Parts: sequence; C-alpha cells; structure tokens
Amino acid sequence: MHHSPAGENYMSYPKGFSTWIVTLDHKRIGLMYLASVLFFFLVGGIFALLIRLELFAPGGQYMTAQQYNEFFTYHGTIMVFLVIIPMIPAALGNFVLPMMLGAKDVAFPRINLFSYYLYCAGAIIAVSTMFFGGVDTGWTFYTPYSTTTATNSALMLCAAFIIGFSSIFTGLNFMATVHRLRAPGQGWMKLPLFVWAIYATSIIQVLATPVLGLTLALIAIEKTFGFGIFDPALGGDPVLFQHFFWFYSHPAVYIMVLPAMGVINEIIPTFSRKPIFGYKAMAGAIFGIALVAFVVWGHHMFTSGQTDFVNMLFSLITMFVAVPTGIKVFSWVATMYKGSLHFETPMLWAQAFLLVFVIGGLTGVILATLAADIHLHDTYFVVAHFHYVMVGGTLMGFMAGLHYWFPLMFGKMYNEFWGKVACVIVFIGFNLTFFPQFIAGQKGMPRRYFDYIPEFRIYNELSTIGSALIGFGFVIALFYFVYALVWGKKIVGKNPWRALTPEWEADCPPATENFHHDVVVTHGPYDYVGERA
Amino acid sequence: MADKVTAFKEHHHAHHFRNDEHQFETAKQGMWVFLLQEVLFFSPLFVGYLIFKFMYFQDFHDASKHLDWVMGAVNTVILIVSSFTVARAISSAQKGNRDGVVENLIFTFICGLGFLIVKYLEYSHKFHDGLLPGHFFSNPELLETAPHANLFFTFYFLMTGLHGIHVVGGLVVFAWLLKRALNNEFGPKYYTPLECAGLYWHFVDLVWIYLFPLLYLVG
Amino acid sequence: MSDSDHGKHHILSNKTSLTVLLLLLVFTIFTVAIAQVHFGSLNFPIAMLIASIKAILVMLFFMGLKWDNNENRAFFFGSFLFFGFFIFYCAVDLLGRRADSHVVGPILKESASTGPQTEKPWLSSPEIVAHGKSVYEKQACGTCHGDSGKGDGPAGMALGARNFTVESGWKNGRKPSQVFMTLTKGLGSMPQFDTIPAGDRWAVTHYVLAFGPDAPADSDEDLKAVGIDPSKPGGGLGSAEIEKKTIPVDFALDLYVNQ
Amino acid sequence: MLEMLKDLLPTAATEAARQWDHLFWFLIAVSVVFFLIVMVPLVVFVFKYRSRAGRRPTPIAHNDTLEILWTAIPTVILMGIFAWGWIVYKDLMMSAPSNSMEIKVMAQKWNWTFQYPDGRTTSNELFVPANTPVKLLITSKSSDVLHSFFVPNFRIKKDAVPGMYNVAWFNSNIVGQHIVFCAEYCGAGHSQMKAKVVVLDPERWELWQWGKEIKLPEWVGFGGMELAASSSTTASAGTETTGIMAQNSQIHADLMIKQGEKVFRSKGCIACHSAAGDSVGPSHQGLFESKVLLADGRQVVADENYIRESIENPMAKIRKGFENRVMPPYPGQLSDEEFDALVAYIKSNR
Repeated sequence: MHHSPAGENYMSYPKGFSTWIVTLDHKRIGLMYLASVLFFFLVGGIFALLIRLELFAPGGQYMTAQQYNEFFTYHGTIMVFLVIIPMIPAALGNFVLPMMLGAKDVAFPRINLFSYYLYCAGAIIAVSTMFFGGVDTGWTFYTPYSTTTATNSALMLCAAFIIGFSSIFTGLNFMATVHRLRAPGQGWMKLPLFVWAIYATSIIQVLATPVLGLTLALIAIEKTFGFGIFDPALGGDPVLFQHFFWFYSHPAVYIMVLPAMGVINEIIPTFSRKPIFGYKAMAGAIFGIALVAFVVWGHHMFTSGQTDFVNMLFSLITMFVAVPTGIKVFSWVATMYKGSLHFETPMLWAQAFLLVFVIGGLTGVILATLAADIHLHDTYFVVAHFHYVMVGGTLMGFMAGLHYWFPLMFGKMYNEFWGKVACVIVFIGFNLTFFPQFIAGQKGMPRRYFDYIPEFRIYNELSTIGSALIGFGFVIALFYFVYALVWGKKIVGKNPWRALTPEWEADCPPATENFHHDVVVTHGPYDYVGERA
Repeated sequence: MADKVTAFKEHHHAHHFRNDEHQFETAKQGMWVFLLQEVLFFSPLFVGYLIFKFMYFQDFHDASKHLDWVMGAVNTVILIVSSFTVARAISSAQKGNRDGVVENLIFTFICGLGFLIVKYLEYSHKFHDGLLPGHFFSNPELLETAPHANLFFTFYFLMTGLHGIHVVGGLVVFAWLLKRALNNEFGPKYYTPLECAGLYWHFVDLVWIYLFPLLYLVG
Repeated sequence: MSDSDHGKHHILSNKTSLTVLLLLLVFTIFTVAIAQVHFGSLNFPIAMLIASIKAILVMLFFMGLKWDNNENRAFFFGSFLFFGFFIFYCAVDLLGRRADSHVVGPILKESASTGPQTEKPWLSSPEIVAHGKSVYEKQACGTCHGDSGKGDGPAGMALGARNFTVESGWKNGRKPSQVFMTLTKGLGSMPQFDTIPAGDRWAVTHYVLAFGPDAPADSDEDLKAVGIDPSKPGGGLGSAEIEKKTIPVDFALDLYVNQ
Repeated sequence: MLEMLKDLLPTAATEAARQWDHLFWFLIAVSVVFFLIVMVPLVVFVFKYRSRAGRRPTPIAHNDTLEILWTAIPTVILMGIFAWGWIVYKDLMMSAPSNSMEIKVMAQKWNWTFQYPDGRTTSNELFVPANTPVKLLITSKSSDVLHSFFVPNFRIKKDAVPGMYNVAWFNSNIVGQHIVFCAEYCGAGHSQMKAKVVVLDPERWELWQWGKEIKLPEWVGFGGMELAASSSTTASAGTETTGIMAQNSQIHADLMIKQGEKVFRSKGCIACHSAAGDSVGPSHQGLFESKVLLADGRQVVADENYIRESIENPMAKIRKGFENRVMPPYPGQLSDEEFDALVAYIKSNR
C-alpha cells in the first residue's frame, strides 16, 4: 500500500469491509476508535439521563435502589473506561499524532490494531455483564463491597483488566512514535503541544494502568476463590485497596484531562492567529502535572482512616497540582491578548472549556484543603467537581478537537451555525446540571444516593432539567455531523483553518500514506508571524 | 566448529521506517517501555507483601520457615543460567552462528521447563502441608502460633504464580523463536525478536532475583 | 534523535557473559549462606543489597543497558522511582497507624436485654410482642421487611426480603426457635444480628410471627435441634450464644441494682 | 447577604463547624477572585481583539516577568490555604480531648449501633449531652462493608472500616436532632442508612439516663433550637457524667475490679505477676496506658488491645529484659466478661 492511486484517500483505498477489519493504517484505527467511543458515549449518556430522571424527586419513582445502583455503576464504568480515557488519545490522537510528526504511521501498527481489538473485547464483556447479573459496585469497586456483592462484579473486573491493557499498549505505541518517528528538523522544542500532551498522557498510561490491572485481578480472585489481601477477616486491609486503586485512578484523571489541554493548546493559537504564550512553560506545565499526578492520590482518602501525617502530606502536595494548571490557563488567556480572534465552533468550544475548566480547577483546590474535604468528601460537591473537570474539561476539549480536525478527517465541513447552537446549549445545560450540585453537596447531600431528604429537592430538579438540555445539545451535534458526513460540502484545497502544524500539509482527507512529499519542519508549530498570521 | 556461512532469510524494514537500524532501535525502545510497565505490574504485590511483612513480622517469619529454600535456590540458579544462554543466543545470532542460536534457545527452553517443574513440586508440597492461601489455610501447627500465616501464603502463591505465568509466556515466545531460528531467519542483519525476547526473559529473571530472598530467605 | 546509520550493535563477548554468569552464581550462594546467619533485623537490608547487586549485573550486561542510549536507561530506572513513591506512601500510612486502631475481639460488649425477662422466651406473650415492635423499629428492620412486615421495604424488594404475613416459603421454618436462629445466624443477604441481646431477638421473633397466622409451637426436639436446652432458664443461651460458666456480670448487676 | 449565605451550608452546631465555615467562605472568596482574574481579561479580549478587516495580531510569544508572577503568587496563596486547612484539621478534627465521653459506633448493612460507656446500646439514635466532647470509635461489623459516619451539622465524617477503629469527635452546643448520613456507598440501603444525634440539654440528659421517656427536641439545621452558649449552662453540665449513670458505672466498676481479681488469681497470673514489682513476669503495677519498651526496641502503649494480645499471644510483643521468660499463651480461654474484669483490675492498680 505504498502509494494510493491518484484521487483516492485513506477511506476509499483499499476498498472493501475486510480491509477495515485488518487495517494497520493509524487513520482507520482512529476512525474505528472514534465510532466506538461515540457509541459508548451515547450508552453512558443514557444511563446518566436515567439517573437524573430518578433523582428528579425524592423517593423511588421509576426504579428500585438496586437498579439505581447498577445504573450509576454502568454510567461510571462505561464513561471512565470506555469513553473518556480512550476518547482523545486513541480516537483523535491515533489519527493526528503521526501526521503531526510527519510520519507515515505509528511505531507499531500491529500493536495499534491489537489494542483496538483488546478495547472491543473488554467493551463487549463489560456490556455483557448487564445480562449476566449486573454490577452494583460503582466504578471504584471498593472492597469489601465488591468482593461480597452477589452481582457479577468479577466479569466486569475482567473487562476493565482487558481495557487497561488496551490503554497501556496505546501509550507504549505513542511513546515510541514520539521518540523515534519525528520529522527531520522537528526537535523536541518544535513539537506541537498536542504531541507533548499525548506523550505525557502515554507515560501516565504506561506507568499507572498496570497497577489497576493487578488490583482488579486481586479482587476478582478474592471474590471467586476466597483468598486475597484486602479482607480484614484474613488479616488484609480494605484501605490498602483504596491506596492501590487511587494510585491508578488519580493519574487516570490526568490521562483524561491532559489530552484535552493538548487540543486547546492547538486551537487557541490557531484561532487567535498568534503564537502560543510561553511555549516552554506550557510544555513544562504538562510534564509538571504528569509528574505530580503520581504523588497526590491520597486526597481521595482523607476520611478513610488514613494516618494524619499522610493526610497532611497529600494535602500539601496536591496544592502543587494547581500551579502548572494555573500557568496553562493564564497562558491561554494571554495567547488571546492582541490576537485576531476568529470564533468558529472549535474556538467556541475552547472558550466553553476555559470558562468551565477554571471552576473545576478551583473547586479542586477547595477539596484538596484537608479540613474542607472532611465535610465535602463523598458529597455532591465532589460529583460536581469531577464532572466540571471531566465533562467540562475533556468532553468540551474533545468536541473542540473533533470540530477542528473534522475537515482533515472527512474532507467535509460541518454546518457552522448549528455547531455554535449545539455548543451554547450544551454549555448552558452543563452549568444548569452541575452548579446546583455544588450547593447540594456543601449542604451535605451524600453521593450515590437513590433517595434524598426533601431539603435537597430544588437542586436535583434544576440538575435534571440541565441534564436534559445537555442531551438535547448532543443530539443536535449528532444530526449535523451525520448530515455533514453524507451531504456536507467538500473541502477545496488544504488547511481550511490556515494552521501551521504539520498534519495540515496533507490533503483533506489525507491519502493512505498521509503525505505525498517528505515533511520537513522549518518553523515552530505556532509561528503566526508576518504573512502567516 | 567451523562457522559455516548460512544464507539467512532476506528481511526488509517496514515502510514507515527509514532503515533496518531505525526499526531495530524503535522495537527495542518499545520493549523497554513494556518492561517499564511490567515493573509497575508487579509493584502492588511487592508493596503489599513488604507492608504486611512488617505489620505481622513474627507470623510471616514463622510462615517463611515452611518454605523450602533449597528448591528456591535451585530455581534461582536455573533462571540465571537460562538468562546466560539467552544472552549467548543473541550474540550467536549477531555473529551469524545459526547453530549457536538454535542450541541456546533449546537450552533456555529446557531451563524454563525445569523451573516450572521445580515450581510444581513446591506447590504440591504446599498443598500437601495445607499451607494454602486465605480460607484454604489448614496447617495445624501454624494455625496456633501464627494467625496471619495465611496472608503470607496468599502473597507467596500470588507472587510466584504471577511470575510463573510470565515464565510460561516466555516459553511460548521461545518456542516460536526456535521455529523461526530453525529456518534461518535470525542473522547478523535481523535478530530483533531475539533481542526483545531476551530483554523480557532477563526481566523475568530480575523479578525472581528479588522474589527469592524476599520470600524464602528473610521472609 | 540517534540517527546512527546502521551503527555497530554491541556484541556481548563470550568471556564477559561467562564472568557475569559466574558472578551471579557466586552472589546467589553468598546470599543463601548469609541468610542462615541470624542478624536480627539486619538480614532484610543485606538480602536486598545482594539482590540489587545481582539485578544491576543482569541489567548492565545481559540487558545491555551499559551500551544502550540514555532514553532506555531513563525509562527503566524511572519505573523504580514511581515504585518508590508507591511504597513510601502506602508504608507510611499502614505502618504508621495508631496501635489501638486494630479491632481485637468483639466490638460491642454484650449488654442485657431491656425487655421483659422470662424463663421460656420461646413462648409468645403480648408484652414480648410489644417489646419486639420497639426493637423492630429501633433496628430499622423496616428498611428491608417494610413497616408492616410485607417485605416491601425500599431496600427489600430487590433483595427479596421475607414477607411475614405469608405462611409459606420460610426456608428455616416458622417455629419461634427457627426464626430466632435465622435472626442470629443470618440467611443469604439477610445479615446476622448476633450483637443484639438474645432477649430482644426473641421479642422480634414473636413480633414478626404475629404479622402472619399464629405460628406452630416449638417442641422440645425443635428446641434441642437448634441448640436450646428447654430445662435451663432462658434456654441456656443467657445473654450470649457461647455456653456460660459464670453468671453474666450484667445479669448479676441487674440483681444487685434491683435489690 | 450574610443571612442568605448562612443557609447555603448546614447549621454549624459545633465550634469546629464554625471554624470550618470561615475557612470554606475564604476558599470560595479566593476561587471567585481567581475566576474573575481569568474571566474578565478573557471577555475583554474576546470583544476587543475579535478579527476585523485590517486587524493585525502582534506576535507576543512570552513575557518572563508575567510568567514568574503567575507561578509564584498562586504557590504562596496555595501554601496559605494548605496551612489554614491543616490547622483547622489538627486543632478541631484530629485528636479528641482527653476528657471526652467515649462511644462505640458500629455500622452494619443499613443501620448504626451506638454503645455508651456503661454498656447500654441504642440503634440509629445517639443521645449525647450538650457542650460535652464526645469521642466516637467508629468501625463496621467484621463481615460487613465500608460505611461512613457523616454528620453535616458537625462537619465530621469518618469511614467505618471493618477490622479497624477510626476516631471522630464533636462537642455540640445546639440542642436538637442532627441528621447522620452514611457517606460511603454500601449497597441497596445506602440512602436509607440515616441516623440521628440527639443533643440534649442537661435536664433531659438526666431523664434519659434514668431510662425515662423524654420529649425529643426538634431537628437542627433543618429547624433547631440554638442553645445560647452562656456560661451558666456549660458550667453545670461540666465534664463528669452526673446522675444515675455515674453511680451505675461506679458500681459496675467496683464489681468488675473484684471480679478481675478473682480471675487474676483463678487463672494463675498471680504465680508470675505481682503488683509489688517485677518477678517472673513484668509487674502490672501502673501498667495500663504506660509506655512499654519491647525487646526489639519498639515502644508501645500498653492499652486494652496490648493486654489482650499479651494474654492470648504473649510471644507477639516481648518486653525488654524478659526475652528468655516463656509465658504460656491463653488463646480464647478468657471470656469477654472475664477479660474486661481483668483489665478493670489492672487499671485499678494505677
């Protein structure tokens, strides 16, 4: 498949469904990931709407407590393992990363396909648990509940184990790609910041996910065979499980948010027609966050009976996560200073990201404060915080990236007007859903409650209305994306956004071997200077 | 024996690499990242073991006396020798000595099998003595003196079991490499799979080098 | 980006690989020998030191880190750094716990039942049923079994909580002694309530049976079958299950106070 | 404005809660300030620099002073926030005052059981006197799952972990019923697992101790009576538990000590241990709560668990100077009553 015939692109050549099943082309694998991630985003979203529906009023109306527990478990598990972790690295990253390096493919194409099939296998097993007894442990699988529940948590643990390895192999692949397949002239300081973000994410994936893999295997063994290291009756310790679990899960939240920061790093300079403010500081900040991510997991366990010295230590070091995050947010705003701002849909999503991510970050600082967390832990304040950072951060970053690279991936343009409408609706719906949860949480409403006392009614009503709005916003997005794919107007020429990063040197959509010429990097990724502005 | 010149199979590098050297370096780096991940994959068991060892110092000490350190030492020697033969297999391939590659691979394979057999003997001895993990623990003597001995054997079976699975994985890979070595695929120009399998096998040996003293000697 | 064109890969000479092999074997023998000598708490660091020396030998020579580029070295030694973070925090937390934070022995001291004391608690009486009602509410049995005992409590429907008004389907039987034992030992997802005083459990048993048609009486064999000796006061169970030699202190206390 | 803010948080019923509120509102204020620092320039730039004909962007790539400023200043503020958080936690949430009333809290699938110092147990209702520090030893039944004892009005929350005692404490000065939630997911009944802390004024506390029926005060936070923290009430309630309960536990204690001595003799402890001083075994004079030096250099507090362990498995912690003495283990031979009596006896040998 060295040179595709003229006029063909990676989607049309080579033909036939079977060529997609065994493809080694990173672009096709990227598309397959994109389709699977969007499908599971829909499934996870439906569970979210069901939960919000039930919580509209106190008292059980539509389902029993057990069903509610299973719904929030599936919402959490599907969204975390099947949607938000692979969303930007595997779906957008697979497509765009090699092209940003001017490479023809990722370092290990076969491992790339293997990790996609691992993802599918894990996803099928995870969904099959619904028909074989369900799971009601929450996505955190805390022992001793996960090892004593009658539901089929062991099968879900196997699914998460397999998906973990898909994530590890993707990380391994991208690390080798960034190290070895950079274009000539593309030194580390000429790399687009999206590549930096994906590289840092890959390091976290490779370092943290194996610990989760083994921990989940340990609970599956403890549940099925009766011997394990977390059962207090056998001398084990449930708090040790929480240490093992959060050693992965806190870095995991940075696996989720760093790629979104990478996308925003690409979009804001391009649409401000201005170089990114403080490139070195931004790259350093990404690595700062990735490193600190590994030494702060204890702030999830302040009330779990952790010794006070360790509580103090985790609270102190968690504060340092806010410094690089602050640098990034200030630099994005500084990038827009004296720029020439174009507000197409990607930039609109980026603004939404900025607005919402700042609130998420600041409430994170509140939760990191030791005394404050004692009251706020395990309440809806925490639920609102991580949705602000995950839905507000990663999801809006993903939507920005999807709109930004849509012409490159499909060679067609979405409808600009409806894109903006969807963004505004989702933004309003999002704030209406999660801001009241902050107040319900600080008033003491615990999380994962099927039924709540009447005092929290108003906040849950607002939240449910907001969630409906988010759902509506994404339905609009679905329509205009499908419309664009089928009847959208074709892109004429290359580089509709006049960006400077190498992936835009390919045609829209690119040929199978990405570029018809050898990419040589002569200028920095954001040198919007002189006529390039 | 005279180095007979063997005609090694022609191997050309994948289209997205500049040359063989580039592909070899990338593959090796990918393997090192995989080993990075393996270190972290074993880490929870080591962390858990070390913590409970200091929490229940006496119980773990009594329980570890029931391990047969002779078998452990034999296994250590077996793995070290197999590490040596893998290294020899790679250097034979680099020198183009096809028979050297085949012999060393066979020898490594046999060492791996030997390791598993010794492991099987140890496990059956434990099953016989009732030194089993968790609820299955039924060794009369330890039940009195060391109430937390079952936790020691939980760690013993989990750590050596996980290590054993990695040894089995290694054997499967060596069998596959032996088949390819037999039809002259590995020569001075192309021996990447051997190099990566070697790195993996040395890592498995490394884990055992730490496991052996931790469980058997100072337990 | 090391663009060495077809650089010479380092070939491990037979001599070095043999010397490394011998060194490793010597260290193995050394570590085994040294472990036999009892150094008390020093054994552990020594064993780890020797193991690390052997590990470095394997890494440098067999794995070729000596001649490899810095990236691979950074990767491998980096992983040990993160292992260090991991074990540091877990160890400081779990080993730094307060000495008295470990639960040893029973959590709650056995306390005397506040209800009416009778010789044969397995026989129902209006006072016992009334007391049973208050214990039923206090222990929030309604969460599963519903306030009217129909098994329709919010948490009960999914778990299939027993409906007391129905006569059929009682796994362990509807005789007071059998229901008492189910309450004490637990059944399936029904937790065991052995920490509640025996007197209160008898009271709940009769209250629960009062929901349905009147329960069959216990014969002596039924009682013995579940370990109750009808001749002794309170069925020989006293306030806790295990057979008692001395009078329970609380019981003696009540006598003392009531005089 | 302050009034409206007040009902955005549950009623602060303890001193710790009031300190918590100050900290919380400070954090909210800092967040709003930083939110504005980011959003105001953003909105200004969005309108001022939107692309128009002839708009030339000026390529500014970095500005060292600005970058140093927005790294240093946040770090300083964050350290301040951490320090304040740590101080409130250390002083008001970490360690209970020594004179507090100790209550065992046992969580099990879907209800709470409280046991008072005199052995009385109530479920889902914790009766405490106002203005008295109460220390909670929170755990979960051994075969049960995780729960978490959360009282919004006291701003306290501690997980109930099976096999482990976690400590939380409060000193409420608002009489009334304070709702208790379970904050750690524990299955179908997680949201039903509510309880209440009933804080009683001294008169009602007396009545309750005598087992008399009392009229429960209303709910607090969701409506509650604010007990003016005037000096009069706090003085009388004081720390020693007056009333029948004190007599009750005093009689109980004497009886236990006599019982303990009987066990001490009947089990043969007297053969090696004597109150006069060390003989074959270490003396139990002044042993309780004292620091004990072990053979391997560790120092341990000789509390109940230490005593029980030394009886059931003496080899676990060998005292310095008694390495070669062999004490026969008594695993499970002492019933709980006998053990409690023995501890009471050892305690009495202060």
